[in-house]
Amino acid sequence: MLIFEHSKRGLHKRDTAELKGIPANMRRAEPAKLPEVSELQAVRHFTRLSTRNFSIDTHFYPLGSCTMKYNPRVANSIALMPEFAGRHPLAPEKFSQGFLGCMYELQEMLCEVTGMKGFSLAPMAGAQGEFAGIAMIRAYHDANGDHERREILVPDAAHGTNPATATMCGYTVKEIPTLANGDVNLEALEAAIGPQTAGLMLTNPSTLGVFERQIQKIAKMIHQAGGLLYYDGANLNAILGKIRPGDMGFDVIHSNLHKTFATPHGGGGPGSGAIGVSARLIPFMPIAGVIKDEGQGKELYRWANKTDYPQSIGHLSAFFGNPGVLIRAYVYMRLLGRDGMSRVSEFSTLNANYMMAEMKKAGFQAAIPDRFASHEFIITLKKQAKELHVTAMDFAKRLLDLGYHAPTTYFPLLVPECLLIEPTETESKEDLDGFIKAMVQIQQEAENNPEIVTTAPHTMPVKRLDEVRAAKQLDLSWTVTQAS
Amino acid sequence: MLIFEHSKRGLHKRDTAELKGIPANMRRAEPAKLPEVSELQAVRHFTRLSTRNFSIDTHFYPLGSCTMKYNPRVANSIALMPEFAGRHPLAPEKFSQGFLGCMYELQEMLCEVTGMKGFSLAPMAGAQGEFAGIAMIRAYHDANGDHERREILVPDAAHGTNPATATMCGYTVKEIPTLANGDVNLEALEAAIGPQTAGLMLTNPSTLGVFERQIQKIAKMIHQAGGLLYYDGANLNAILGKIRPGDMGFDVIHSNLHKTFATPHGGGGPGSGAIGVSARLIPFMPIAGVIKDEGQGKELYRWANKTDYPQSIGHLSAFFGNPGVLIRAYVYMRLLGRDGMSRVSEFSTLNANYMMAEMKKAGFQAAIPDRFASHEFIITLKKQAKELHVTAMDFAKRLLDLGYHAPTTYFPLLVPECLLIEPTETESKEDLDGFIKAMVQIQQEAENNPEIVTTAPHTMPVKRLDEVRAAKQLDLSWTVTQAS
Amino acid sequence: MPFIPHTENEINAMLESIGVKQIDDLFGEVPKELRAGELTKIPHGLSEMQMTQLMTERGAQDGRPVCFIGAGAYDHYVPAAVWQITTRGEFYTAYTPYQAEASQGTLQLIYEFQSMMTTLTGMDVSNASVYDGASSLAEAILMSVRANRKSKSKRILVPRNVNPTYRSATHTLVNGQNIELIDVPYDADTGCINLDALKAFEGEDFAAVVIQQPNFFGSLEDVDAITDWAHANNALVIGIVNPLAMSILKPAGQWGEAGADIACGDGQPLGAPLSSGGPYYGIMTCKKALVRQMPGRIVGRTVDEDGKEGFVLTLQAREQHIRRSKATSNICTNQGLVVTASTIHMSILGAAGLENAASQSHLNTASLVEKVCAIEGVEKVFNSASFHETVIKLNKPAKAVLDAMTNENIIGGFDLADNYPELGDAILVCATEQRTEKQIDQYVGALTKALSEV
Amino acid sequence: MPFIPHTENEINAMLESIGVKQIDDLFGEVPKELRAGELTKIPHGLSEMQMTQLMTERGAQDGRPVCFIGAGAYDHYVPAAVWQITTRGEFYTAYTPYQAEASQGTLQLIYEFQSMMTTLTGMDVSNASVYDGASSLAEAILMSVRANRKSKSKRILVPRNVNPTYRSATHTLVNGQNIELIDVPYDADTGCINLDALKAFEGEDFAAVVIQQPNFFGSLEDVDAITDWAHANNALVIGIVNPLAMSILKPAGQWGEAGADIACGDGQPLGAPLSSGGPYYGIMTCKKALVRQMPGRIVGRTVDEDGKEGFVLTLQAREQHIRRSKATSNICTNQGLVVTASTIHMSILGAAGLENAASQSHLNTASLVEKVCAIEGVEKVFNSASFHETVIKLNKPAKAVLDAMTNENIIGGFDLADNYPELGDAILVCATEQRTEKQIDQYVGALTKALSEV
Ligand SMILES: Cc1ncc(COP(=O)(O)O)c(C=O)c1O
Ligand SMILES: Cc1ncc(COP(=O)(O)O)c(C=O)c1O
Repeated sequence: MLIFEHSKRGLHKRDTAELKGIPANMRRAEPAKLPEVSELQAVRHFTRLSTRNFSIDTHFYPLGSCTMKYNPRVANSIALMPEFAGRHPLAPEKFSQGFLGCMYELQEMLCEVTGMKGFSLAPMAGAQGEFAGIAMIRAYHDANGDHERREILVPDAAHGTNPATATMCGYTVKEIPTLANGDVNLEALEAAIGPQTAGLMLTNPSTLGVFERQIQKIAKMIHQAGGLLYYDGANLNAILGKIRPGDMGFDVIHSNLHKTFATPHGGGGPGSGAIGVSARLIPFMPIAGVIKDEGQGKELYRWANKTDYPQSIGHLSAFFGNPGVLIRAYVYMRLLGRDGMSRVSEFSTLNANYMMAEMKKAGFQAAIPDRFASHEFIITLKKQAKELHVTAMDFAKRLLDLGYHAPTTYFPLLVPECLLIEPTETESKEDLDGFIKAMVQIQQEAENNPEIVTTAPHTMPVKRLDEVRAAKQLDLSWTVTQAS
Repeated sequence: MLIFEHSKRGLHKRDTAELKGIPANMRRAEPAKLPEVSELQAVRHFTRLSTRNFSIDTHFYPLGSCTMKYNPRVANSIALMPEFAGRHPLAPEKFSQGFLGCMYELQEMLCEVTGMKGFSLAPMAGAQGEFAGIAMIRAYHDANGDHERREILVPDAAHGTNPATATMCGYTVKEIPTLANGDVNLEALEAAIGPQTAGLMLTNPSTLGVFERQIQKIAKMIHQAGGLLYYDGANLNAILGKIRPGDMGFDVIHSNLHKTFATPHGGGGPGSGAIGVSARLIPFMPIAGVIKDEGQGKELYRWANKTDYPQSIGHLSAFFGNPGVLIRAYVYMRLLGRDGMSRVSEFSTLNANYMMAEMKKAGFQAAIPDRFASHEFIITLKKQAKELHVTAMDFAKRLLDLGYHAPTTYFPLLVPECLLIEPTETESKEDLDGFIKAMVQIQQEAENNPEIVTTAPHTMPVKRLDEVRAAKQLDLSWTVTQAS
Repeated sequence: MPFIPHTENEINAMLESIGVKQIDDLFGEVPKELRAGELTKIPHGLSEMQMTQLMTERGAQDGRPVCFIGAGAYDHYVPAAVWQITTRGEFYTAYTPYQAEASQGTLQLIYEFQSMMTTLTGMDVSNASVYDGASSLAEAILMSVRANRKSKSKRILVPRNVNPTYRSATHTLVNGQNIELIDVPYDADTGCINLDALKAFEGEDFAAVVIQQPNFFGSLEDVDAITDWAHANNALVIGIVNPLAMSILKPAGQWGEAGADIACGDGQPLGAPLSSGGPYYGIMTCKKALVRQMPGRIVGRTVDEDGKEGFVLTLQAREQHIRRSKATSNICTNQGLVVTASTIHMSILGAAGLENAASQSHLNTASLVEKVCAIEGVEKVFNSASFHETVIKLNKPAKAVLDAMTNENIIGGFDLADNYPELGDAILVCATEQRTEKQIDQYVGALTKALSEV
Repeated sequence: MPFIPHTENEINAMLESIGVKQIDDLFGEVPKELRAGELTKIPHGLSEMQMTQLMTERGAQDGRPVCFIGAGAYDHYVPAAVWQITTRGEFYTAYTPYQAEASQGTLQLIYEFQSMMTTLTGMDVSNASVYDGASSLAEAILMSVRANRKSKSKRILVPRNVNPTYRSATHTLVNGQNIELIDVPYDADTGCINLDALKAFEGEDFAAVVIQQPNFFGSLEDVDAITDWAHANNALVIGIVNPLAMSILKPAGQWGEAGADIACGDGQPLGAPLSSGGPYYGIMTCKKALVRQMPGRIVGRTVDEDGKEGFVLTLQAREQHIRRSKATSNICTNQGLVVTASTIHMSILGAAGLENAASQSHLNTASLVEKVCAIEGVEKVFNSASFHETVIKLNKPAKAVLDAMTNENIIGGFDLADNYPELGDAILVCATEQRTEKQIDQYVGALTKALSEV
């Protein structure tokens, strides 16, 4: 039932103060048709709705490329402390030193752990980080009078946001094929590079779940051609504290703080796509970053402005990104501390490789069977699809019945019938084993009783939904049909 | 799965500081066998467990005599504000004026809405309020040298805590029968009263869901015999703001703040059984109450002590009752305000009478069909039990399947096969109608397909549980069988 | 390391299963020279208790000043239930609802959100949010360029009284696609756009005209006239609205003869704490005809195999994970959690609750302005109708006055000097429904004192 | 009236169904003269926003002083997850689990709680809580009188170093049943009970001996010797324990040859905020043989009709709703929510976490005591081993010194004058693991200053 269907016209009393000075023709003629319910009805409705979700707090959620790890509760309680939650973005510095100090330290820690020279917390998600990064690459070339570089190279394994971002920045996109072993096809890359090359966007480890071994060579090739290297940090969890994008030769990176640094995904967001840059890109950084002024024996933190970064690509948002997310990431990093960083990548890698090993033993086919996985790995079910007519999507839906959120399906696009599985370091062996057991059970069902798999899920609030109808007979909002 | 079954020995690192000065023979030899789990495992375990509960926030919960109404969320957030949650009970007055001011005002508001002359917030639940009240009655008689009064009268409809309390205070209990119309049998009462009578404990409206119309006569009878009148305020919701126990002639009352004033029941508690007294019992009040000292143009709040109430029955708890509950009740009362009080009793009464009317129309038999209900009413299913072999308990279990918490069953003891239904004022007509519809459905099932009712519930995490086994083969705690 | 649940025994068993000796072997493919050393600039880990102590200290350092700034972020009351439910694990720690059957909670909530946004703005459809108000404007502009069938222009008229950071962020975001933002001056007396200013642009080709209602100065635009003018000149109309104001002002869908084509803005006033500027969320609503040009996630209602109602992400062919370089936008992660809070907020308050908050804020600002304008040397700058935010002018340097007011624990307003030097010592003030009469009087006292001291 | 969900139309329909004209008719049976007038002493209702403002002000009035008192309530750190999960509606707003099938969450949790309490105290069985530490002592005493088969006495030996309000509350609670609490003096040097003091009682008949470990002064009793003495004299042993201390101290079930018979105490140190003294909860654990004498709810594990494991309230025949005047106690509502928090708290911390908190608190208090005893005129009172709480003596009036320390925002200790006048200007101090070195030094500074000024 929709909240609107609980609504009773006339329940809420209006207690509207006089709208002094607002002419009648600028006013609303009829009240908005928001629901009229009691507080209990609202609380009960949304509490019940919430239970119709899978989440980290309730389920193992091995969604590849999404790093669904535990979101520490203390980060939430700190972000919601009245001093932080109630702070106006334009509050004077006098009322901001505590908050800005945290942000400054966050920048510093991100520099250290990524090997970059400067960091901006402004981007509000990974895709906006990509935008900022590519916009800086463009600003850099423009500043060098290098206007002919109109192309961004993107491996075909890349996340959809990469090509979409390049387009948004006014670039054309050239896709680079990937080898069966997961590495970039260097010959194809060589052939694609030219004076038109503005840069390359790369995820490493790639979305195929393997480390790009030729990264140093690739970096050299791009740099020699005058291009810059962009690191899509969605997979930073795989290398955190062990390998630094800056050391690999990247010029600009984004880090999905909502993944690697454990801020909650909230059913869709918010995120933070903080970006780090090498020295040559510092002048182009977006506004705003936090600057520490020292003097008279006192430190003073303040937001950077246009004069600090005269060649800045400018603002990305109305204020300063998503500080509520940044506070959570800051808390997480301080809890982990120096030594905790590399434990993240170690244990996420251990978990992924253990799962891959066990699943291979159980007869599943890994997409790249002969290499170590990074923090995630791919299973391809093309055999099952062909022989048993049970697809990756069927496996995914059946997993829901067995109490596990499905891995990412059909991504990356180049592996047929794939499941991209990312357990993360915060999951226990017990849960990994449970998931593998569920997969084995589904395999047996697929062999003996395929219908139970192909018609799954059976235990969710709804069965498979008619997506075609959804797109054709658009029903995107409730409209009053009848007043009560 | 128990949290212990997720435990892995060796997971938690010990970081124990030296136990300077504690001799070895006083120390623990082996660590306590608490579970060793990660924070995520704990969060996930208890989040999942929580969803195996019905609650006000998820379900209509018409548990008679328990007043399961909406617990405003703001009361919780205020009680958990660091200034209140972090306040030490023994904090000096200087750091306590804000808190004590609230408590003082709470006492005053409770006096006003009940018509009593003094109020103590000390008792930690209804039963402790009863204890305090009966102890004060005893102290009063003792102070008058009236040592022969050794008996407390209790109507047979009373809640079990009433006779249990009287026993705890060293009294013997005499039960008074109730008439079929719900009123106390005055002749029996007359016969029971004597020089041995210390007092009478009464709930009004009674647990039968009707108002005791002869209350003034009863009060006179008891008082004339030298006894005192105790009001069990569990049903205060029925008369809040409209009728005051003090005006009915009661000498001492308790109010279940966790019922009438909407503090959460928390799966078992905590509560508050604040007690109000008439003037003659003030000297006997328990410690502690809050006193306002005025002087030098300044108000100063402080806890009362022994010298304020020299004849006090003494402390009831280590500190001052359950302030975290009291804050919530205070918030609730201030939100309702003067006019809101009587709306509580009006709408809880409206809801109960509407349900009773509709259920009677649907063919159900009310225990007291010819009178108005108070905020609750009783349905008796003795006909169904006899003719269809479907009991009140079967109806109750089947309701769970249909998404409604069962009403109170088999209480009060004098009505056979009864359901005591208390909807409270915060439930909407929509939910009342839904409940009635469910009852009608069950009635039809009982007629046509009784097994579905007698074997209910079918959709809960477990079916009916073996209570006999539970009591015979006691399994009251987990013990390590095997280390992992 | 409380977030890693492995015992030594388990680690060994896992390594054995993989067939390696130690975890480090798993990184064997990584060139040695790429291995990081110790991260000396990262402090050692803190316990949760130490972290809480540290942040309590940092918070105390900033205090809780009384805030009289709006300028795009408003200090409205949020009922306690909102965030208590929003932060339930099932909402808080779920991903984007890719597996619809296991995400009906979030999906239905978004559908309800979309419904609320459309009734509030008077538009036909809404998406599930973009990042914030500024990004919603940028996306709306990109959308208008794609959608306007009558004009191939990439030029957009953007009044100078539109929020200045919205304008600059939009510039950053659309600039790569050669879209040109053209300033429209505001009237010096009213702070609003008048038709004369627009007439200067007649005959030229524009994809869209932007209108902010109320505008950055808090003044109310003649939205009907501007909308009709834009449509007459083949431009689409993009309304930037304050969604709380929409509860009492004419909704964007009803502006002029045909209504705005796209309404965007920041959802912050509907349940998001100020939180130093975010997370908020960007509202995106439009006419039905434009839905396929809209970026971001959209939820649709449909049925399952048994014909039972359910909800799914729909029209995904617009999105980057399907369309890649041809997507309507690169947005992927949005501001879901704040949308959740906002939906609960609107459900608890209802239209009446929003109207009450809006009108009380308006009244409080009016009362503040009346009181401060009684002070010698303080005056209102514009004579137009306004909603809950107003520009006042001081006869002393604004920066110094605002500085002095901080000594009274008051944030006195937003200094307009950087963005509107032509206004002189002008500040933008706002008193939401949370400001008490006492606080307003404290403001008046603090301003009086500051003016006398500076 | 946001908590009443009725529209006018619905009210009318409902009245019509009942067959009355107005709501007031439903109160027709109530004698007119009993109808209340206007409740003029109750202020008019506030909005949630106003209420929040009011309580924010009241809270600010009390501030957040640095606390060095224990005396039965300890300022330990509680992980953020604890109350975020505890206040989930399903735990927070459920009733006592009468309908087992719809309450498996709470029932399983209580079973887990009982398991944790028994391992912590070393006892066989636990109930689901009574009100608080004081009431747990009273109930334990009543229980011992019912349970002691070797003695028919109603006399109980209660040392003077047992928490004084526990003693006085217990007196209140058991007094009606003619139970007599007999003082046992403590040793002036150690603050503890020594066997000599007990020997004076030999030959008399007692139902039980109470031992608090650590005792109210923080000193550690020779629990083995006292337990054995009690058992040799046919008395049961009731241990009052600090459950956090149980993580490092010998558990009550292992005291002496046979162990304590009943262990009680206050659960506050395990996850309950200080909250001005409550809600906390009373621990009740005992030997298996005594379980049918135990008051309060008990959860048992059993199976359902399909043989599936499940949990129910059991042994209800002890309780008042069944046994009425013959029940083991009148307790009905207990402290369920705090038990919930405590169970989550112990699960997150584990034994190691509790040990860490206990040992760090002990270390902090030791450090504090060492530093203050270096001040001229300050000395330790007792020479016994102690746990995390200690009595110190001042050479100036304690009350005045503590008053002066409040000026430095410090709560300096609990003044023992009212309860132990024989100790002179003695105060009981405690520095939990939450007290930082800096705060301890501030204490030392404040005490030094106060002593010099008073
Ligand atoms: C590899 C990769 N790159 C980029 C992104 C985009 O990040 P965001 O969703 O925060 O915009 C994602 C997130 O899904 C990703 O997995
Ligand atoms: C009529 C009646 N009296 C007394 C009580 C006892 O109150 P408490 O459970 O708070 O001890 C109750 C609660 O169940 C009750 O319903």
